[in-house]
Amino acid sequence: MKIYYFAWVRERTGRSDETVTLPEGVTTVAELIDWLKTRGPEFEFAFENERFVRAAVDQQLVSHDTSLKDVNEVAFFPPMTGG
Amino acid sequence: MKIYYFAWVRERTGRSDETVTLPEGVTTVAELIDWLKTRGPEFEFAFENERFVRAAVDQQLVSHDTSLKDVNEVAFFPPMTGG
Amino acid sequence: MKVRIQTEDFDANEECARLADGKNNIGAIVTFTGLCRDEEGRLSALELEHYPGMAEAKIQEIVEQAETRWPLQGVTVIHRVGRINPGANIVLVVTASAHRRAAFEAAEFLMDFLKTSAPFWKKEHLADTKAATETGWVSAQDADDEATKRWQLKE
Amino acid sequence: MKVRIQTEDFDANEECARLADGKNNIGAIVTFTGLCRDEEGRLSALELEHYPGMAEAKIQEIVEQAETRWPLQGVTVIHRVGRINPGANIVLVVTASAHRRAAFEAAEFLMDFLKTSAPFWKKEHLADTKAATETGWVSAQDADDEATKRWQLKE
Repeated sequence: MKIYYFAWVRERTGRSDETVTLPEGVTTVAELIDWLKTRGPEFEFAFENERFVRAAVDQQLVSHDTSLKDVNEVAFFPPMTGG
Repeated sequence: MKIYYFAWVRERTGRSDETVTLPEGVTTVAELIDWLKTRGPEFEFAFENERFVRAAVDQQLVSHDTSLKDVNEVAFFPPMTGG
Repeated sequence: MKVRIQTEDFDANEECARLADGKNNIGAIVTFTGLCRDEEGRLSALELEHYPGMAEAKIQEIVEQAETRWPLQGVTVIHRVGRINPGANIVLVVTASAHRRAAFEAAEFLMDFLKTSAPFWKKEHLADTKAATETGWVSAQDADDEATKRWQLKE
Repeated sequence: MKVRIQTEDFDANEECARLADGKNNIGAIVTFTGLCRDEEGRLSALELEHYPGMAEAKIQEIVEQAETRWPLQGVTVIHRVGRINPGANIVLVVTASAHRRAAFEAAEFLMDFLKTSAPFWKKEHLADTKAATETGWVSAQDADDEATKRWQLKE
């Protein structure tokens, strides 16, 4: 599965994208975040206030309890500030 | 006193402006309209539905009961349709 | 000159550039351009008449009201008069502010009041001259009066 | 192309002309231009980041909502990305309709939703680099969320 990071989430994790294989038991966005946080302090830092991190699943904004079944692409980013 | 006519009021009266000397007893816009209507069928036609004719006194939109005291300029026209 | 009445066409970009010139704190510019519709080919041209003197003063007064009500960094109003062909420009309003809401609201306010309070009149010249039995003067719209009322300040 | 994301600047007049081309029943064109404010010299530049793919799709979706809601004859949305200097353009929305109210409302609706629903992020680069201890990412504004809510359709 492809993961994208934008804005300060990208800066904190130190990467703009990566391809991961989900470990057994990771079936929702929230579980993905929990697992990512075990991968190092940069991920703990990026997700320290999870409620400030928005998630998109296959380019649709979703809540953190959304399932990752058949998902190709997940993205994490702060609230949007365009326009 | 100067009188201006615009849009269909101008077309009906057949003139865009004129200078008149107010006769004794003509002290308000309504009285001016009554007097103008005695001047010929073109004026009767222009003012046949007085409530559709707006009046401005010295370039301020006013009601027909407004006094003509010390007034230099009166204008008659239909409701505005600019913009 | 914030307010202009002219027979010539205008250039919205030029007016925006002029208005923004030397100001770096503008965050939002709204332009409104009113055009002559051809009404599916029914219309041959519009003729715009105005009351010289009063028209300029009245628009100036509306602009000052908008400037009192919203924190604007610039306002331009241009109203054309004379013969205007279908598809051509009639009126331009430009508003600039630090924030978008003020720019949007001020532009709408200006247009609503221009429609109902500034001494301009539109006459239609029809393409089919045989159909032109009416005098051709455009009637004032109740919808425009309603639009104006919504800006009344609450006590 | 109604929706574009690009690093280059845009020309509002050109976009209006393109949108109006061949249509003679447009009575009102509203443009909104969002610019980079210099915040009294505090800002050296803005950097605009976006989520390629999702950004285009999301704007397209907002445009389709506007077209469903108002009788529009044309819509254009251009959002710039990359480094943007104070005074420079960030975003352009153009709406065209037979009547002014639809053009105004649709433009405001598009801007409100662009601000809160399209995946773009702004980072500030400060003129005084010593003051730049903050990360520089612009925070989302509650006022923008409020602005978005007013478009909710009543049941």
